[in-house]
Amino acid sequence: MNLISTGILTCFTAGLFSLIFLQRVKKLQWIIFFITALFMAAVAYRLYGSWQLTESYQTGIFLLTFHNGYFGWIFFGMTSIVTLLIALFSLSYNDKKHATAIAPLWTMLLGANAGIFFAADWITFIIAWEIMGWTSFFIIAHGKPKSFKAGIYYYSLSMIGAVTLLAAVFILYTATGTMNISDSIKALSGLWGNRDGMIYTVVTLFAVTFFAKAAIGPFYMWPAKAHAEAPDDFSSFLSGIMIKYGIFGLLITIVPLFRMNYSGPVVWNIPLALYLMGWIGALTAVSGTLLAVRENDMKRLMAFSTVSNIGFITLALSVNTVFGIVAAVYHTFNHMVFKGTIFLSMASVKFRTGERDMHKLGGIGYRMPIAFFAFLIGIISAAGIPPMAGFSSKWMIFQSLFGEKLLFLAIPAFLASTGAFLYLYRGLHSIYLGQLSPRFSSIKPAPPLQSITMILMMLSIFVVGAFPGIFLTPIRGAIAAFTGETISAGFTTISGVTANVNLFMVSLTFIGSFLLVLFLYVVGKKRRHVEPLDSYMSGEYPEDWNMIPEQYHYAFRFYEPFEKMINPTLERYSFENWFENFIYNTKRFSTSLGRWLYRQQLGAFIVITALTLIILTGVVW
Amino acid sequence: MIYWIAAVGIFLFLGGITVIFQKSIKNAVITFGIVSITSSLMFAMMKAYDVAITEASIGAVLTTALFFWTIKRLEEEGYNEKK
Amino acid sequence: MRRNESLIHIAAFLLVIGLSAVLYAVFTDTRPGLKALDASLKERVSYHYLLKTAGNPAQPAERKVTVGKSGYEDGSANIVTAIVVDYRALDTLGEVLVLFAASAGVGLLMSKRKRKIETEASPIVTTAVPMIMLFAVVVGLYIIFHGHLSPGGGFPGGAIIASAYMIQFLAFRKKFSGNLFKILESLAGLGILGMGLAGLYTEGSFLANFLPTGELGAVFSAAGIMILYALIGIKVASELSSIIGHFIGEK
Amino acid sequence: MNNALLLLAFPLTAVFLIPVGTVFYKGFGRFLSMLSYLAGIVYGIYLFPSILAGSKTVIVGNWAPPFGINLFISPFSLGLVILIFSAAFIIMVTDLQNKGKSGQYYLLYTLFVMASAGMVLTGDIFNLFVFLEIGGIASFALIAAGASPMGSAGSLRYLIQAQITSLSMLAGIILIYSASGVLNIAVLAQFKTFNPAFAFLALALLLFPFMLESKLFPLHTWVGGAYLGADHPFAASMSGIAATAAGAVMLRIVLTLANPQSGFGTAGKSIQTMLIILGGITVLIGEGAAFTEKNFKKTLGYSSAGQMGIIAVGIGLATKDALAGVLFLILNHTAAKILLFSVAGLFSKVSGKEKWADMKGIGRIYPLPAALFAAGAMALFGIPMFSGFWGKLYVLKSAFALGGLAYAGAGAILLGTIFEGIYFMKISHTFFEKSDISLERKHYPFFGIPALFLAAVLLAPGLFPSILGPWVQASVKELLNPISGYVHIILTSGGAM
Repeated sequence: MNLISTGILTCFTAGLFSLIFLQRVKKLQWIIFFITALFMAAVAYRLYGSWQLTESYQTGIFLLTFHNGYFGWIFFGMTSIVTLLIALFSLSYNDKKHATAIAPLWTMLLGANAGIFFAADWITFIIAWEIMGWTSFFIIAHGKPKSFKAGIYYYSLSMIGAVTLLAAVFILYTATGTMNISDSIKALSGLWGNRDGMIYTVVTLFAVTFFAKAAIGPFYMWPAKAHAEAPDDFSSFLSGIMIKYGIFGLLITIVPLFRMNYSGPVVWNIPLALYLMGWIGALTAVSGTLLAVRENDMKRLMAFSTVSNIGFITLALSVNTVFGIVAAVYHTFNHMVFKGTIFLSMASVKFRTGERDMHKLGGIGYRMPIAFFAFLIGIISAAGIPPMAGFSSKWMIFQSLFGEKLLFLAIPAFLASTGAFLYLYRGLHSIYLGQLSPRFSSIKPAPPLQSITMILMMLSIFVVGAFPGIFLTPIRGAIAAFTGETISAGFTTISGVTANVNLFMVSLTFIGSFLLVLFLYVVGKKRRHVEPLDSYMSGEYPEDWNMIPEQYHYAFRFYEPFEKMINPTLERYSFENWFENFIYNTKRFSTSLGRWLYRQQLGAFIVITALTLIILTGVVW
Repeated sequence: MIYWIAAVGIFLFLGGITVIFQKSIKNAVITFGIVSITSSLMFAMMKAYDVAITEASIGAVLTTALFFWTIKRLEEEGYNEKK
Repeated sequence: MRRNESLIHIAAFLLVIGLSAVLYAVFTDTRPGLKALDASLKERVSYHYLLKTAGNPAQPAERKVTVGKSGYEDGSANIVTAIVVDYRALDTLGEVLVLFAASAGVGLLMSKRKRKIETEASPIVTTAVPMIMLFAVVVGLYIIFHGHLSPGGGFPGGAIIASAYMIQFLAFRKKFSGNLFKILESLAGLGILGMGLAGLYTEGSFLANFLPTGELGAVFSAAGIMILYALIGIKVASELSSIIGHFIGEK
Repeated sequence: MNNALLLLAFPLTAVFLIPVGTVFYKGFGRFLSMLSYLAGIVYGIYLFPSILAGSKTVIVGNWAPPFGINLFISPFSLGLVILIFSAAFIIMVTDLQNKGKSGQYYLLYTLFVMASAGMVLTGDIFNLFVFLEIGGIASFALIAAGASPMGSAGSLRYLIQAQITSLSMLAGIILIYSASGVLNIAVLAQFKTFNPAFAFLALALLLFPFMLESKLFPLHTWVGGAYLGADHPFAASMSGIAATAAGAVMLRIVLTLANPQSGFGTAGKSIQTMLIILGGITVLIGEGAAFTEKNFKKTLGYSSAGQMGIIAVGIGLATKDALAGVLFLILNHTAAKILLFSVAGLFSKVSGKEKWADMKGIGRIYPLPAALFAAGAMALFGIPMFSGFWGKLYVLKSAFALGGLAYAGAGAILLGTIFEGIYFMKISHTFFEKSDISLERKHYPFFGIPALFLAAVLLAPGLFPSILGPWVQASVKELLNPISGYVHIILTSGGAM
């Protein structure tokens, strides 16, 4: 049975069906989406173990091949579980008031998702990649002018990525003569020492594609726009899953390429190009953190947090050891879960309040406890604090850096990791703690389905935190199939370079201390509640000073001194400005080109002169 | 004969240039008609009699007349070449 | 135009230099191979046309020759007509269509309107015009029907008839009836097409000359060519007249 | 009476009957022209299987090739003629909702279609010129007849430039005749060697009008004005039919005359280089100009220039893969552009606006046309599942395999694709944007059915590229081996088919 292609086809058919026939019944579209997600999860379950499964289709031009690879399956399995949970959430999120028409496209996107992970040849990969690009563009833009701006920004980068991917694939194909992904990379690595220039070209092109998708390095800007403006439930898919396609791409192209037959320059035992990538990752992590700290919009904040985490993952990939790769993949999955949880929790808050700016919120935790706990667990995991899952993967990343003695790279990583506390706490405090705004004093808790989703997500973070083997066992198997080596890790323990850690014990310790603090809090004295805007104003009205009362909210410019410190630097070295200038200049050039061409009188002369020149060149040459 | 042809050819060339540099459109059209009838002569001298007949009837008569009607219609529409 | 005048002059100057350079380069290129003017007279297709041996001797055409020396084409005495209406008849059909398109384009674009300026023609004109007209029509018909013998044919003859019509129109200001010309054009066009299809039906090739050729040089020879040229003449005359009518406008 | 010349005779009959018929019944022109296209399609399809088995030559006037004119019916030319007739038919169907066009419009339109088909079929360079002139004259009138007041300005500009290039073609024909004494492509292709400089001059002069039709740099400056002026159906025809025919002629000239095995082969390399360079520049300029353009028709026109640039690069590469890609792209471009122009025409009609930016939210009232627009746009810039993807893939594959200058061409194509993707997505999304537009929803059955058919045409080869396989393979084989195929058939089969 052709399980993979059946799954993919089901997604597309279901998507098209609901796009065409179910325009009027939005609810049914979401139900179909959920069922498809469920089906894909079932497919993932059925595919486990059959690692030799290959399905190919002759289109008459190229052979389209799907292969159930180890890594592909792990990514697919993870994404389909998280997708299923998000789909469950969406089911209740898209009620009459919040409905968007994105369900059919999202259903198709699930097919592209499977296609990317199961593609065994480049053409299949490109097809899935392009479909992923345009469906996600329409989802992000979803008919709102502001979202559209973010969407077109995203899609521009996506197009650049798609185009470099095409170029890379064809250069690769010309050099190696095969379209099979793993074969072509293997064949390319055989050319180290002979055609280094060509290989570096391919690597650069791949890097642009996957960096653009994963928001690494110069492409750090798009998540802040796209994640923020996308539909709230989709933001969590975008941040949790879609951004990982870039990581997956790096994992199947650049990383193996530098592991096989590499004979070029080396820095600290790492190939020079990977070392550079490591620095790009580290700087991405730092800048993501710094940018997140400045944000007042909760979705933008978390988008920058995603950028920072992706920077970590890139850093780990660039270490070029098995331990590093495992750490990267592990952190990828952890990030998928905790960032999904955080975004779902924020979506829940926005579902009830309709606000995204943090200074307008506050104290929501008293009204929406489950969302609060989901966010709390999520950020604990994100900050890398035990006993949550994020701790173990961050620990592994640092271990992998120490193992190769990459202290210079570890310093920015530490900086970013510590800085994460700043913005994560800001998010928690501004949204869920502090005083409850009178506007939201009567909001209801999250609807049951949303609550259930968040509870499931929380549980998984807990469980993985205590038993990392749930993730690590399949990853170890995959890495063994991938590189021939593996790392030593048990079900609850991980053996690093400098230390071993039993995460179950760590978890127990932390839960114990948490319970202790909780006991003290409950026993201790209660605090008095103050209204948030009940501030001392010396008889002045803020309006007289062109201010709004909200500017006196404690969450407004939470870290103002810090912002003042980092703003000049960030504004000077901003790739965003660079991109915008570039686009502005392109448009100007294009407009002037059009004007120039439209000059009535000169047309004939331009034509004759140009023709003469062409002939002259051709004839004389 | 070749000298006659050359002479007529030079006349044609000069006439063509005159057409381009005429300031008034009507004058240009008249000059064009003259060039046309001369080229008809040229064709006849080169023993292409049928082309000569065609050129005389279409190039010299019909085209010139059509040009004038066009100018007339333009003037009826308010076009004035002095402007 | 004024604004860019100097620029245009410079461009034109450069253009002349460029074209001269091209011609110089092409004509002085010493690399081997044929160049412009390299085909000697005997190599040209027109040589075979002139000798009327257009059935390639190495590979004779399938056409039957009814009169004259065997192996030679014996249609019209006028070689140009033979080329225009026989050897390259499809091109001629195309040229007719170009004129047809021009006439239809004029009809499409020239809105019907009344003439604003009216002046009566003088008696001299009104008296002379019918005579000139008659003369012109006769000349036109002669040119059309002697197309296969002497220089001329459908195109010039039709143009002359059209100019006769034009003179008449100028002098008498008759009402312009577009439909008559339309129908004439169509019928002539259909006739040409019918001739082509008849050739296709009888000889197996579109526009093939299927009628007897008669004796070379006789007035009634090359029947197919005569008919085609007559049709072309009608068509050209009516098309040009209709263009003129559109330009002059309605009364 | 199995003669492929009937393909041209059907529209000709219509052309000659229309003036008579219109006198009696006003809608006769539309009806008859559509009937003639339909007859052409049916007859073409009827001929197709036998032609696929072996190409044939058709002799006009019973004169063998060097003396008379011949048409060449091959899978390539017949396929494109069927494509041209189908395009014309579909454009007419989508235009059925617009009443009140005069008989002359349809007459000229049918002449234009006939000339395009003739250009593809003919085997004689002077005959090619004649067909070009017919098409050109018809185009001037049809552009000027557009509803827009800019029509005459655009038409004038097109007229001047087209006349310059057609004069250049005439000069090229004269040069070739003076050097060789023949005008037949097949005879010229196996002629003695020509001097390289002369060969380049002659071929370039021959190619210029077709470069103009396909909007290649520097002959694209008429695009804005002409597209602005023409009405939507004719704008669609300019990029769907004229560009297709021009592409076919360029393929024929570059691959048959300028083939390394033939007499003009001495200039073959430089002609191909010229096409790659000009095509690459065209992609950049066309897509760049479309990027900021707000007028709907002009945007689509500039995008058409970009697409033809890709096709020109493909022709310049002249490999098996590149040519297959070119064929895919020609089909894709024709179908997609007709679809896009028909949507544009519908939206301008219902909203009364000319700029796409003013059509916010119209897709929420007309979801099917807007969705089809998105599909057509994605087919144009090469999203998988549409035939444009395979075309672009083929051309790129070949370009990267060749290396050298071809890299520059590939780079231009890729860069152009980025621009194209961005502005087409912008337009597609604009239709679905939330806005306070309020239009009464009317039903246009004559829009929906052909548009859906076009979408199917775009989708079918995208999903199953093998359905085009036999045609593409036969055409590429024919184009790449002109001496053993094209020339051999024409020079040996002598008589009528």
